[in-house]
Amino acid sequence: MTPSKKLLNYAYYPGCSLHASAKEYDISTRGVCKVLKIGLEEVPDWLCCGATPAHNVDELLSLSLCAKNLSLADEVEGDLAVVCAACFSRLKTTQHHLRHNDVQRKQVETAIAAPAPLGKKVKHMLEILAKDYGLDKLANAVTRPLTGLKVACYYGCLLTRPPDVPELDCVEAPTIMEDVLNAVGAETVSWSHRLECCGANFTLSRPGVVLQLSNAILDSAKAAGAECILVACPLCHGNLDIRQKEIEEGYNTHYNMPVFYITQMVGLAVGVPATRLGLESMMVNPLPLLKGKKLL
Amino acid sequence: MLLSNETMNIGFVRKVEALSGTSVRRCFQCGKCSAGCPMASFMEHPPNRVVRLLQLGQWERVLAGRSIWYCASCETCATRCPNKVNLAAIMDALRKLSWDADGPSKESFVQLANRLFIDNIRTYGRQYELRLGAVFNVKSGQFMKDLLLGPKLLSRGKLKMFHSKNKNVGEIENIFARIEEMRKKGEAP
Amino acid sequence: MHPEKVKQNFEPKIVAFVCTWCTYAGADLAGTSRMQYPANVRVIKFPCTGRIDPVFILKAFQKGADGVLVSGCHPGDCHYMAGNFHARRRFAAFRKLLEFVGVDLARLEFSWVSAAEGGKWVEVVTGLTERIRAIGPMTEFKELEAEEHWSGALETAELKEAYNRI
Amino acid sequence: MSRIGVFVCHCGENISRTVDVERVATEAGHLSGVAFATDYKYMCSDPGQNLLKKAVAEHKLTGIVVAACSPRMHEKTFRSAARAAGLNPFMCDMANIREHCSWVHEDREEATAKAGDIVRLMVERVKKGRTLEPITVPVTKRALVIGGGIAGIQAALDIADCGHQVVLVEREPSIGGHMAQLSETFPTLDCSQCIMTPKMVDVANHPNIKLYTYAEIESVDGYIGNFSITIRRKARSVDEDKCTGCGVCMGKCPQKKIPNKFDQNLGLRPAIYVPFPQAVPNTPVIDRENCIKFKTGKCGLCQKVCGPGAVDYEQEDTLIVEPVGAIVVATGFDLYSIDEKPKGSPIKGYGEFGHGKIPDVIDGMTFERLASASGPTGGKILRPSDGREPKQIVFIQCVGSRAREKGISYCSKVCCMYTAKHTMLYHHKVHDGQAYVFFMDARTPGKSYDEFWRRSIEEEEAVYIRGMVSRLYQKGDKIVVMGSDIAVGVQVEIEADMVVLATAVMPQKGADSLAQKLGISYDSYNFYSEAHAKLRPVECATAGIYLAGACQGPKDIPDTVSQASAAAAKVMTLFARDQLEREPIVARVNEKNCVACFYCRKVCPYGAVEEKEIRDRQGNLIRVVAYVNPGVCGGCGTCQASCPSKSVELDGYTDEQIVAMIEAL
Repeated sequence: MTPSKKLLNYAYYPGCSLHASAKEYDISTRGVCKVLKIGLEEVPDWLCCGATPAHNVDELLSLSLCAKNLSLADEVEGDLAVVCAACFSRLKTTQHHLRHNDVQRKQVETAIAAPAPLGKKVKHMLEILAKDYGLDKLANAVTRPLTGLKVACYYGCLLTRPPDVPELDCVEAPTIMEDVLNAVGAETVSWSHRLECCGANFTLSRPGVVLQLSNAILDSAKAAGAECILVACPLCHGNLDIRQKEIEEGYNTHYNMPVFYITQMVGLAVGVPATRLGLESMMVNPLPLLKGKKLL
Repeated sequence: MLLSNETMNIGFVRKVEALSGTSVRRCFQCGKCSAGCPMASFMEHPPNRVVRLLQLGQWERVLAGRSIWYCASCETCATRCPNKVNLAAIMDALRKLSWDADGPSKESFVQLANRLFIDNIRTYGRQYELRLGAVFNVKSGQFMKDLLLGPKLLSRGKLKMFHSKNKNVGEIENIFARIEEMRKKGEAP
Repeated sequence: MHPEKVKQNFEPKIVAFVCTWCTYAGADLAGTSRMQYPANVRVIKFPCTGRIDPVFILKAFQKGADGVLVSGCHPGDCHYMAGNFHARRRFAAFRKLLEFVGVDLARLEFSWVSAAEGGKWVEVVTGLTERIRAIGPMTEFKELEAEEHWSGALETAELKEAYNRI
Repeated sequence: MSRIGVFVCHCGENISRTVDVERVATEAGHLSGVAFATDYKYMCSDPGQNLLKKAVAEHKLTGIVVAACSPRMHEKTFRSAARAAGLNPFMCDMANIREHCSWVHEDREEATAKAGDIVRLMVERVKKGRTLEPITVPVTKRALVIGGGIAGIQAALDIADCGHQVVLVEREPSIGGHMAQLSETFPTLDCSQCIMTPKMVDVANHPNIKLYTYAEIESVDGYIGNFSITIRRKARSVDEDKCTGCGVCMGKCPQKKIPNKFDQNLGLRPAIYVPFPQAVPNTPVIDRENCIKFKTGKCGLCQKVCGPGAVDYEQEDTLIVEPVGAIVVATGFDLYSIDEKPKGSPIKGYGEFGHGKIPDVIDGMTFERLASASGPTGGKILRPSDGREPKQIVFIQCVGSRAREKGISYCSKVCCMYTAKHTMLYHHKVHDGQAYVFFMDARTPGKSYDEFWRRSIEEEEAVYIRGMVSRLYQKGDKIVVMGSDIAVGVQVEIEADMVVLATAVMPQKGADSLAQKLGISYDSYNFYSEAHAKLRPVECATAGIYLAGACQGPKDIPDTVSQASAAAAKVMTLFARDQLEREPIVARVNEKNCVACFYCRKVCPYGAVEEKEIRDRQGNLIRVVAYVNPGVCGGCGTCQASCPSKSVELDGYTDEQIVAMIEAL
């Protein structure tokens, strides 16, 4: 199907994780967009955004890598759709710096040997669903409402920060995830740790830190009565899902709390076939919960 | 701590301010950054004290510690600062200065992980998570770390055994090279 | 509908000596707020608690009061700067005297009620009334009353003679 | 025999809903002394008041009890009605049967009984009431201002501009006070003398201001509207009328090595001197302690060179009496010193800071003189010890202030801001120098104040260190400052070239003895007490005396000027009338009974009690009794309750009235 026939068309930047540890995020994103008739065309030859390690020690490198990606994205029609919260934050921050800091812009232009790419609007998938596609339309597209499913929406750090950059939602009290989930019929719980850090990329270097911080998040979600957690970031997912068993062992507790990507849950509701949601890739098996709620 | 024009290295602080694009002097030590920092309990100097030491030009104390490497870059501090001090950017600047100088640090694991991550980008264009993990374990001497996790991830297709390089890896190398060039000429920090 | 009021066997008579600036105004506030309290209290207004002579308290007990309340401005808030401090000092000494002559000190209450404390006025009056109900009527001084007459007159013959001697 | 009228109000249904008003009126009618009793729907309405007036005439009533709402609501209304009916207004009282009865009780029987009791008590009170007439006091429309600093100058100018005569008394040879000593002022950094000297000249030229410098208050008599002030003009040894201010005498004086107090003893002056070039009046004074002529009898050079012949060695102190109606006290402040204090003194010095013996440890005012363009160094920051420019300068806040152990627990309010200013002035003058400030917390609640403080850090690069200094000591030509940075949690040591102490603001020396002359109260530090901390902040409890500036508590210039103008406004309010009229609720002494123990004077918060001499026809003193000045009495009645011989009575609340009420219980 050629993109031009669809109502909404985007350049798509999956990011490294979506081709590996977060492949279910990629699969389900494509699945949802297919059903909702949202056109996605992958940015050709995209490269790593640099993520936290790059800006941690080399801001110019971080900006240049993102600028290169934005430049590559210019070859594809439409706004730039990003699903990973870290990539989203980096790409948006880069645009912000290039717009507001002439010295940095010139350095970046030298590094990528091209004019600073500022034309594209960078959008997170949540934004596309809630604003571009629209909550009402999304609600109408639901074929299997997620009735009775109690979800803790977890934003983590980077989806809304730094305050003046992502422009996604209110930095301290965002509701965009809840809005989307409510539109597809799920019940969202009110809980305390929705913006706390999960330990992020310390998963490689200092996993102990991750266990402690992620345990606090799981504990809070459980205490609020959630049956599963919803995330929009591969790193959060890695820490909460992949390391959940380790956390349970380390803290002598039991959660068995499936961690879904936003597109998996929306996909389930709008009728993406279960085989196209990557549910089998999840470390904490979601099938008993979904079957129990008669959602499968 | 002897304070004098000589012992207070304000020149270094200026560098940090230039790199981070934020004022260190502006901080009035309310402590809100440390109050909300998820990593504060792992640091020997909590975030507010890092800024305070900078205000006094005591950067060696900061770089010698592990605090800057235990920052998760979650940006909670910068988001909530009542005085618009971008502490997350200050942390980035401090790490860069320490990184460039191969500065003393009590935290080498994080630096190692960062280095491997960036090397991966330079070599492959995209992250190669299996290699990243494996090389980290070898280099950090933790051969058994996450040993049980690997096969599970592999079986779920979450780790790729083989990784293909980007087609434009030459262009990527050029970006790295141009940045190095600019630095040699003193045109970039 | 209000619940049927239980009639007590003994309804004490309570006299409140209050200052006009704080406690009298506080009692007014209780009224404008339509708070409810026992009807046993009779208020006698003074400019300041500093004006209240301890003799008035004795006199009140003699004349049938079963309980006495003295209430003025909070320390530091006196309209006349320091009247309530003088009162406090005076009554601290007076309590000892009352105890000596055999008055149950539970019959006497000192409190600070400001013009903004309608609720506190109600609490103080209700608390004292209930306490006196429990203690029962004051009989000791009523017998004395028959014997003593304090006229308050200043121009008696004895006094006149004394003046002339000065 | 009393003929009391009782009027019971229904207040619509507010009272009659729970109180049987008719029964209350009927029962009141049977009370002894009651000549007429009735009830009415709305007593406060015009028909209600007319009913009252008519009844006074018809029944020849001598007193009235209106049983209605709280007297705080309508006492004025009914007393006016009583006056209109030809009664003395103080023979009208209210029985509060609404707020104190109908609104707070539900049981009709109980409420009615209570209302009856309240009415009975008030009837007894009115029966024993006396007619009272309003008290009038004449007002002398001249004001005395004590102190010629910015507070006194502002108050004097405001009152004088309003057309009233002002007598301004200043202890020093020139007006100007501490503000004239300052270099620049926060938060605008405008030059203090530039804004101060025009005002000083205005004072000197104002036709309504009589200026006495080098003068002190000897004694104060009288009361509000009628004070009589005795002023001691100290011998200046120079005739102010003859002197032209040419200054030749000062140039010729052979004794030129006297430390100048105005320059915090940094500069030197001759024995015949004006404290600073802009002095008002520009008339020299001879410092007799240091003058060779006065010490040895020889010299006399100044007299010889004085063209107009103004120098007068024979001049003596003179006493002048000035009648005034109001007094503004504006005696200002003095600075705490870290010097050793006498044993047993509640205020202690700072041994740990060297007791003032380290020459380059100076106070904030000394720094002001160093920074002042007209100061002893011409505006250069130089060390008093060797005249070198300090490259490392340390400022220490809260020296004396907020140090209970040292005897002062209050915050001096101005130091945070002036220290921030000092760091700026220092940075402007010594570009390669570094300023450090040790502080506990920065208190900057004023318009543009916090921004100013932040500027000293963010732009002028002062290093602020939260934490106090433990010790200062000399090491070679440096001063070692041992402090700590509590934010980092480490000890800090600085080898400073100069240390500036933000020492506490204290009341002027002798503030207590002046207060005793004036009969005003003061706190344990000798700051003068205002009548009410919130609602009467510029008035003394003693009527007719007002406060301006730092004599009442530490204040900066804007606050001082505001308070001075407020005090002036209070004086003008007083002067707006020819006579003072006030409610006649005042105490009266029965002279025959008074045993002159003067316990009443001890407890009177207004200083209204005076001594009165009783003399026989030949004028021989028989005895002394207490006298309550009705112009001053506030009417609290504390004297009456305290009087051992029961010889003082508060009108409106006599023992007779109160006992009658208690008897009627």
